[in-house]
Amino acid sequence: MFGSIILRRLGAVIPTLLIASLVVFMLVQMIPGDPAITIAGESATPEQLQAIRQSLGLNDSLPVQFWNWLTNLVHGDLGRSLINGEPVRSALMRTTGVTLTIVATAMLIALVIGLAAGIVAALHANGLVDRAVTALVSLGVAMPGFWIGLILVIVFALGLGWFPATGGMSFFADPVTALQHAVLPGLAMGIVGAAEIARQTRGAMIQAMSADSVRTHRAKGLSERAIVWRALKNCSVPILTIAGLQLNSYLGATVVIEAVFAIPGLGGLILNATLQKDYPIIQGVVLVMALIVITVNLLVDIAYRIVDPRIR
Amino acid sequence: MVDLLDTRGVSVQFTMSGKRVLRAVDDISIELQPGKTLGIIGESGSGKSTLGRAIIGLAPVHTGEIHLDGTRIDTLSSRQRRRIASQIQMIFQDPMEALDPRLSVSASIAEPLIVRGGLSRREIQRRVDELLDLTGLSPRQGSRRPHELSGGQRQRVNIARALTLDPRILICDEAVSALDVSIQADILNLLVDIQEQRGLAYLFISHDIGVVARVCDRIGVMYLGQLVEYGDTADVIGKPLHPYTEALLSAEPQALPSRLRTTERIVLSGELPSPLHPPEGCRFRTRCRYATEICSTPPPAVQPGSPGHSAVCHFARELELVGAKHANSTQASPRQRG
Amino acid sequence: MSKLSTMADAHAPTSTSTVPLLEVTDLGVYFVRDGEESRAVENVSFSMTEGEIVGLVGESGSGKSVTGLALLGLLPEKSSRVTGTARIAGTDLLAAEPAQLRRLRGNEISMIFQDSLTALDPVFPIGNQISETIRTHREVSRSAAKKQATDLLESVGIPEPSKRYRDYPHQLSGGMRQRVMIAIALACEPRLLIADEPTTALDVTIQAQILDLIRDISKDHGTAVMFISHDLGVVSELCSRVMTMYAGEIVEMSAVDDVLERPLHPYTSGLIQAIPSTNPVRRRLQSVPGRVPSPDELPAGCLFEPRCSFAEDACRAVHPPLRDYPADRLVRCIRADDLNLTGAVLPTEAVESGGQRG
Amino acid sequence: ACGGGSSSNEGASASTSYGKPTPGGDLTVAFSASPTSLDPISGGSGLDHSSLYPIYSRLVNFTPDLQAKPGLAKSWEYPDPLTLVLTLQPNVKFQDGTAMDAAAVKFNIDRARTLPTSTVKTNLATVASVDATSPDTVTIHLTEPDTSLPLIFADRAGMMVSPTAVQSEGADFASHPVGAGPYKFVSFAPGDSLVLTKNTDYWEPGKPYLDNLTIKYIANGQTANNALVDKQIDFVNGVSPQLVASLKAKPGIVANSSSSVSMNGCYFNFRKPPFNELKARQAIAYALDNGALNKALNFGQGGEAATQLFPSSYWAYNKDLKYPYKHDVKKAKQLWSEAGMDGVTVQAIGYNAPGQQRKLEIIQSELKEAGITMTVDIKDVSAANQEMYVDGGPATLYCSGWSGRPDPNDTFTSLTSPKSFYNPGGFAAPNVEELIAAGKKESDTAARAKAYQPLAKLVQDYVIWLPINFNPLIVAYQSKVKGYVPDLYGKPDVSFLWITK
Amino acid sequence: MTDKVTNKVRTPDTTVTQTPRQRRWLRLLLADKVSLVAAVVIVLIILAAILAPLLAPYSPSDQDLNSILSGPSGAHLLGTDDLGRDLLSRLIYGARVSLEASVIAVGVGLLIGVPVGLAAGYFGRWIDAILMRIVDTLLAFPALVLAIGVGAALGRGLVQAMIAVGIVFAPILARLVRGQVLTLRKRLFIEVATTYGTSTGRMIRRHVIPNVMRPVIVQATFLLAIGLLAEASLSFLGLGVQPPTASWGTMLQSSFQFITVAPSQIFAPGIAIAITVLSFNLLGDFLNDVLDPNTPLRPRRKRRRA
Ligand SMILES: Nc1ncnc2c1ncn2[C@@H]1O[C@H](COP(=O)(O)OP(=O)(O)OP(=O)(O)O)[C@@H](O)[C@H]1O
Ligand SMILES: Nc1ncnc2c1ncn2[C@@H]1O[C@H](COP(=O)(O)OP(=O)(O)OP(=O)(O)O)[C@@H](O)[C@H]1O
Ligand SMILES: [Mg+2]
Ligand SMILES: [Mg+2]
Ligand code: NI
Repeated sequence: MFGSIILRRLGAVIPTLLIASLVVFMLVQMIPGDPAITIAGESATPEQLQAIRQSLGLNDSLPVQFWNWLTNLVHGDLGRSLINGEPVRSALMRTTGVTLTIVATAMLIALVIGLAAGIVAALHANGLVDRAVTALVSLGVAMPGFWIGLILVIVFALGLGWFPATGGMSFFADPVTALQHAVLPGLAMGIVGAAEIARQTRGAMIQAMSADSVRTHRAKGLSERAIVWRALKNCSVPILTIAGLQLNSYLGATVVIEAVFAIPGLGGLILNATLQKDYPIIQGVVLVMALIVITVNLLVDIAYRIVDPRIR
Repeated sequence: MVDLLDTRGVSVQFTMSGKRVLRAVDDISIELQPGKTLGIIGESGSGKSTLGRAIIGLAPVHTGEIHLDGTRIDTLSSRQRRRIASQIQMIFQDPMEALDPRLSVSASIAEPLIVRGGLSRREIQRRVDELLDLTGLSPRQGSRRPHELSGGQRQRVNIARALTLDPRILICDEAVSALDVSIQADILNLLVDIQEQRGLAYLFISHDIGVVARVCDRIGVMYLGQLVEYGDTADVIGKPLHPYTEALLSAEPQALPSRLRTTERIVLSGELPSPLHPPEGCRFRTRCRYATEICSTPPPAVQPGSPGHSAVCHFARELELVGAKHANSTQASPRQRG
Repeated sequence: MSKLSTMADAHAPTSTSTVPLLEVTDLGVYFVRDGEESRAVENVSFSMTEGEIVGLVGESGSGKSVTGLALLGLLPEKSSRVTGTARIAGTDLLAAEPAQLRRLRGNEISMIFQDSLTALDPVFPIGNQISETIRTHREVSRSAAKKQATDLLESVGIPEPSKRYRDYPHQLSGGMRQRVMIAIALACEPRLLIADEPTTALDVTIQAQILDLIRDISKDHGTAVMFISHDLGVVSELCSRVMTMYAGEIVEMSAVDDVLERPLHPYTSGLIQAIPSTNPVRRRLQSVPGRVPSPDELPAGCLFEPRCSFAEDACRAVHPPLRDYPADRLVRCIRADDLNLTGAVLPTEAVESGGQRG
Repeated sequence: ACGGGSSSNEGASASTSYGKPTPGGDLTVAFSASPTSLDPISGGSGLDHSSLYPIYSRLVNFTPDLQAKPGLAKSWEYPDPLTLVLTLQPNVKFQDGTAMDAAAVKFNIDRARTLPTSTVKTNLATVASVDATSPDTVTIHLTEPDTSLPLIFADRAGMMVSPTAVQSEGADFASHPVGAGPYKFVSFAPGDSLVLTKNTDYWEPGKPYLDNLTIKYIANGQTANNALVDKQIDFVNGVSPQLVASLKAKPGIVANSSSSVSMNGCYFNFRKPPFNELKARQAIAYALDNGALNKALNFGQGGEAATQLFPSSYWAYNKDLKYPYKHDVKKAKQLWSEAGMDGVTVQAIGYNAPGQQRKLEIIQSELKEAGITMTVDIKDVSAANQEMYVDGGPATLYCSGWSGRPDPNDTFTSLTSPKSFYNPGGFAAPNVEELIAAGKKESDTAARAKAYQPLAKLVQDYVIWLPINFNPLIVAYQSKVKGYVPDLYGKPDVSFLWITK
Repeated sequence: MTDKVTNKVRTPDTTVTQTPRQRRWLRLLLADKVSLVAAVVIVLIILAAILAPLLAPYSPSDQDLNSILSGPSGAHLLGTDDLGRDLLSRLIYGARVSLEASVIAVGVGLLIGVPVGLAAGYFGRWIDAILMRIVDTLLAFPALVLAIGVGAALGRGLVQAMIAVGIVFAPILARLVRGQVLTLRKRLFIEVATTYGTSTGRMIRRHVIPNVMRPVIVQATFLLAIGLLAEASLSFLGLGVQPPTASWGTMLQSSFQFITVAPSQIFAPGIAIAITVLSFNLLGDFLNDVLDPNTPLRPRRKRRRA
C-alpha cells in the first residue's frame, strides 16, 4: 500500500533536488563576495586571489561549474569546502546528526506541549482555561526563538544548572548527553512550534468533538476519555500536516538557534558557508535539508494513510 | 416535427483510478417539447444528474448526440456554447451550493445578464426586480447573501437566476429534494406556474415518484445508467412495464390509512450493484423477482407497450405489473404473487 | 424470517403491554446563547410501551431531534437546559448522573442518526465501532465481542460480515452504513430505540429494506421505537401511533390511521396535503405557507396561528393546551371540534368509510 | 591625542607568579573563529594563529613585546645584507618522526615561496634561494636586504610542517596536519572543534603540561561567555569588553585585558572624491575623537587611542611624533569645505562582526557633528573586502581594521605601499617606497625603529591610513588555569597553559 | 394568477436581521473584546509609526556615549542603549521600520504567491505541474536559509531582506491559494456560472478571487507576524536594516550582546514584538470569522482557528 507512494515520491524527489541545487547555485553566485578573498585574508594580493581562484576552479564559467558539481554528485562526491578543504560529505556527516537531534527534540516538545495545550483548550472551549492556555500559547508564537533560547539558557543553564548552556551532539553518538544538550535548543524552537500545533489542535479538536460521530460515540455509552482519543485520531491529519510543515521552519531556525547554543550543526554550517561563499558546503547543506524535508513529508503522507483510511 | 431538445443514444463515461471506466449514462434517447415536462426518476447513482449535466454541457458526451432545435450542441466549443447558454438552464439539488456565497441575491441573479451583456445597469436592475417578484422574493431579500436565506428562499433565487436569460429549457435536478414538504409544495407550484406563463420545457429529475408523477407529462425511469422505462406519466405510473418501476412505485411510502393500503410492498433484496461492474445481460436481474435464465445472457431490447410507452425488459409484454395505488382511484384488487 | 430472532435474546418477545416503558412528562429544552434562553422544546409529554413504534413528525426545526437527543442526554451540556422527567424502567433519564447515563446509553436506550456517513467514525473500522459498544457495556473478551459484532452485521443484512468487519464507513454504500448504525444501536439489545430520520438520505427501495428491519426488530425483541421523520408516508407505513410536533410542542397525538383519515390539527392536515402522491393528476399541491417560527420570536397565542387559515381571534389570545379528544387522541387546537380537516383521503371517501376507524 | 596612556601588560611578568607548572589534565578553550586552514601557509585569517601554535613550532619566537627570540632556530645572523643564516636546534623531530632539520626548513621555505596558493609568498618575496648548508644550518640568499625576515619566521612562514606528511597527504595535509609543536592533531571539525593531544616527543624539555587540548569555536561572544560561566570551557579568547565587568565579578573566573597591535582604522579609496583629496582625509581625522572612540568601543576596558600604526609600547613606535589631528570639529568642518566636499555624502562600508556596526554608528555620529554625512553599508567580510579592494564599488571609506604583524615592515608595506592590495587606488605618498625599503636594511632593532620614523610621519601627514584605536586583547578563564602570558600580537598561545588541581 | 399570490404570502423573515455589510465587521469587532483589544493595539502601533517624529522624545540616532546602557529614568523612560540612544525613541521609530518590513514581505509574498496559486489551481494540467514543482522546491528549502540566500544575493538592507522573506512567503501563499482554488473549482456555483457562459477572466475576478481571499487574508495577517519575527531573526544574523536606523529586530539583536550586562535592554523590543505579533494573530483569527459570510452577526463565542 505504501510502496507506490514511496515510489511516486522518489520519482519526484530527484527533479526537486536538481531544481533545488540549481536554484541554490544561482543564488549563491549572486551573493557578492569572493571565497578567494576570505581564504587569502589579510595577505591578499591580486595574483594571490587569482591563484586561489584558479586552484578552486572558480574561474570556470558558471554552467561548467554547475556541471562539474553535478557530475561529481552523481559519483557520490559532493566536493570539498572551498575555505578549509574539508570534504563536504564529512562536514555533512558530522553535522546532520546533531541538527536532526535538536530538530527531532523540538518536534517532540512541540507535539507534546502543543497537543496537550490544544486538547485542554478545546475541551474547555471558551472557558477560562481555554483563554489562559490560548494566551500563553500565543505568547509562544510571538517571541523570536533566539530570545526564548537565551532566556532558557540564563534560567535553566546558568541559573539552575539543569542543562548545559552550549554545545550539542548527535543522538547516535551518545544518546544521554545528546538529549541533555538538545533540551534547551529543542525547547527554544519547540515552544514556537507548540503554539502553532496547539492552535491547530484546538481548532481541529473543537470541530472533531462537535462531529456527529462523537455524538454516536456518546450514544453508545463510551466514556469521555475514550471519546477524546477517538476525536484526536479524527483530527490527526491537520495536526500532522502542521507538524510536517514545521520541520521546515525548524531547519531554518537552526541557523539562529545553533548560533545561540554553539551547536555544531547544519545551521551553523550553512550560515558560515553563506557568509564565506563556500558553495560546495551550501549546496551540500541545502541538499541534505531538502532531503530531510522530503523524507519527513513522505513519512507524514504515509502517516496520513495510517490514521485516516479515507485518504486514497 | 423537430423536438425542442433530443438526445440520441447519449452515453457519458468517467475514467476512474486504475483505468476503470464508469458508464454513468448509457445510450439514452429522450426528447422534450416546448411547454412539456419530462420526468426522470431512479435510484441514487443511476445517472440522472449526469444526464442533465451532459445536456447543459457540464459532463462530456462520450457517444451519441444532443440536439437543440435539431442542431447538434454537444460538440460545440466552449465559446460557441456560451452563445446558446441562454437557451438551457439548470437548477440544482443543493440550493446553497449553487450560489456564490459572496454575492448578494440580486447580484447572483444579475450575473447571467451581465455576462451576456447588452443591457444597461438600470435595465438589469429592472429585470432582477421582476424576477424577484416572480419567484416570490421581496426586493429587500435581494440584498441578502445566500446564507441569510432559508432553504426555500435560496431555491427561489436559483430559479430566478435560471430564468433571467429566458431559457426555453429548464433542467431541474432534484430541485425540491432538500426541502421540507410544505416548502417543496410551494416550489413545485411555482415551477408549474412559471411553465404555464412562459411555455418552458422542463427536464425534471427526482428520485421521488410522487413529485415526478405530480408535475410531469412523461416519465423516464433510469437504472444503472440506462433508461429502463419511458412513457406518459399515466401509463408509467398506472401500468408499469418494468419490474423496477413496479418496485419503485410499491416502495414509495404512502401516507394512507391502513384500510386503503392494499398492495403489498415489494422489498428489493440487495444493494444497487456497483455501476463499475453492472450485471451482464439485464442490469436489473440481480434484484428482480421475475428474473429467469434468459435475463442473464443477452441484454434485453426495448419492448414497446402502449403507444409511446416502452421498457427494457424481456417480459415487458408478459408481466402484469402493479401500478401506483391511489386513494382516489378505484382500488385495484390485491393480487396474489408467486 | 428475521435473522435477529436467532440471536440470544434477553427480552422475550412480548405482546404490547399497557405498562409504559418510557414515560416523558413536561419535557422542555432550552438553549442558552449569550445569556439568553431560547425555547426549543416545551411541554412535551408522552409515553411508550414495549414493542410499540411511535412516529414523531414535523417540519425541519420543529424540535424532533432535540426531543430525541434530550432523552439520551446528548445535548450540549453548557448551552442547553433540559427540564421535566423521562422515566425508563424507574430511572429518570433527565436527572441521571453522567456515569449512570453512560451505562444506559447504548445499552438500555440507543439512537440511530440520520446521516450515517457523518454519524459513524470515519477513521475506525465499522466492526470496531460495533464491538466497542459491546465491550463498553458487557464484560466480554475482545474475540467474543468481535464474534457478536459479526453476527450483528449479518443479522442486519450485511453480506460477508467477517470481511466487512474491517471496512471503513466510506467503503460502504449509504444503505449499508445505515444498517451498521442500526447494528451499533442494537448491539446491546436496548429496550428503547430512537431512530432519528434513519432513512431520509436513502433511496426508496433501500428505505423499504431498512423499515422492514426496524419493524422486525421491534416485533422480535419488543423494542420500543421512537421513529423521527418529516415524512408522514414513512411514518404511516411503520408506526402505530404518531405525534406531530410544531415549534417545539406536540400539537397532535393519535393512532396513525386516525390522523390520516381525519387530522385534528390544521398543521397536520397541511403536512398531509403537501405530500405529492403518485396520483398522475397534475394539480396544484396544497402547501403550508410560511415557516416554523424561530424559537426567539414565538407568537403569544397558538404557535401555528400565523400560518393557519382557520385562525380566529381566540387563537391569537391564548396558548392552547394539549387536550383529550375522543378515541385516545390528543390535540392542541381550540377549534379541533369545529373543523373538519382533510386528511389523506378525499372527504367524499372519508365520509363513505367514515365508521371504519378502529 | 586624547588619552592613550599605554596600558601595562599585567600578564607579562605573571608567569613567574603562577608558581611551578603542574603537568597533566585536559583543557578546553574557545576561540571565536575556526581556522580557515590548518596548513599554516594556506590560511589568511588573523584569527588562525592561536589554533596553529599548538601544532606548529616556529623557527623564531617573539617576546611579549614582539622582539624576536629563538625558536626552532637557536640563533640567526646576517653575514652580509643579502644572506641570512639560521642555526637550528639539534635533534628536533616532527610529530610523525621526520627530522626537523635544515632540509626540512628548506623544504618549508621553498614550499611557502612557490605554492601558488601560499598566503605568505609576499612575505618571502626577497628570498632568492635556500640552502641546507649543514643539518643544523640553513642559509637563505636574498635579492635585496630584508631584516624583517626573523619576525616573518615568527609568523605563518616560520611554522614548520613535516615534509613527509605534506608529500604523503598532498592536498589533504590540512586535514591531517603534522608539525613540530607541543600538540599532535587528533581531529578537526571546522566551525566546531579542534582536538589535540600532547606531543610526548616535544623538543622543549618538560613541556607541554596538558595531556589534551580541545579548542572549541564559538562565534557568538555571548554564547562563549555562557559556556565559560557554565564551566563547559576553561579559557576563552576575545571576550567582548562589555562582558569583562560581569565576568570579573564571577568567582572562579579571571579576566585579563592587555594591549595588542590589532587596531581599528579606516582605509580610504584614493581613486575618487572625496578621499582623493588630502583635506577630506584630514577632515575625517579631525572629526574622529580617537580617545572617546576607544573608550566607547571598549567600554573603558583598556585598549589605546591610536596615533600611529603601532601602540606606544611597541618598539617601532615613533615616540617623537605628535599627533596632529587632535579631535577638532571646527577644523574638520573647515577642511571638509576647503576640500570642496560640502554636501558630499561619504559612503562607508563595513562588515558584520560583533562591534563593527557599533563602531560605525559612533563614527557616523561623530562625522555628523562635523557636518559630514556618512551612510553605512554593512556586508559580509569577503563581500566588503571585494567591494573596497577589488571591484572599487561605491564605497570610499572602509573603517575596519588591521590585525597587526610581528614585524613593522609588513604593516607599513600593506597599508602604505602604492602596490599594496590594501591601497585602493594605489596612492603613492612621496618617497614612500624608499622609506619602506630603508627599514628593511637595518638589522638592529633600535636602528630599524629609527629608520621607520619618517614613514610614521608620512602616514600621518598624508593620512594614508587613519588609525583609530588599538584593541585590548581580553581573555577570561577559570582560575584553575595558569600560565597565560599575553603578548602584543594579540593572538594568545594556549600551548603552555597548565591546570592547578 | 391567484395562485401566484399565494406563493408570495411569506411569513415575516425570521432568519436574520438585515445588516449593512460595511458595518458588519465593526459590530462583530465591538462584540469581541479580545479582537477589539488586538485591533486597538495594532492601530496604536501604526499611529506610533506614522507619528514617530511627533511622539519620540529624542532623535533615534542621537548618541550620548556618557550614559550608555542606562536603565529607565525620567529623562529616558525606557533607558538608553549601548550608544546612549533613547530606547523609547528608537522603539517608536523602530515600529515604522518593523511594520514596513513585514508589510513589504507580505506584499511581495502576495504579489507573487496569489497569481501563481490562482494560475496553478485554475488552469491545472501542465501549468499546475510546472508551477507546483517550483513551489515544492522552494518549500523544501528551510525558510530562513532561503531568506539568507536571497537576502545576501540582493544585498544587505531592509527592503532586500524583506523581499527575500516575501519570496519565502510566496510558495506558502501559492499553495494555499491553489488548494483553495482546487476545491473551489469543484464547487457547484462555479459550474453554474459556466452554464450561463461566464468567461474565464470574469470567473476568476468575480467568483474565484473573492472566495479564496478569506484564507489568504487570514494567512497574510499571520505572515505579517512572521515577517516581523523574520526581520528580527535576519537582523540577529546581521542581514537587516543599515545603521543607524532602528528596527525592533536590530534593537533585539544589539540587546543580545548586552544580555548579561544590561538584561533590561531586551524587554522593550522583545515585548513590542511579542505584543504586535500576538495582536496580528488575534486579528487573523477575528478576520477568519468576519470574512466568513456564514458567520452570524451575533458572534459565536467559539473562536475558530484556521
Ligand atoms: N465527475 C464524476 N466522476 C466520476 N464519476 C462520476 C462523476 N459524476 C458522477 N459519477 C458517477 O456516475 C454515476 C451516476 O451519478 P449521478 O450523479 O448522475 O447519479 P444520480 O442518479 O444523479 O444520483 P443521485 O440521486 O444520488 O443524485 C454515479 O455512480 C456517480 O458516482
Ligand atoms: N445545539 C443547539 N444549540 C442551539 N439551538 C439548537 C441546537 N440544536 C437544535 N437547536 C434548535 O432547536 C430547534 C429544533 O431543532 P431540531 O434539530 O430538533 O429540529 P428537527 O425537528 O429535528 O429538524 P430537522 O427535520 O431539520 O432535523 C431549532 O430551532 C434549532 O435551531
Ligand atoms: Mg443527482
Ligand atoms: Mg432533526
Ligand atoms: Ni492557521
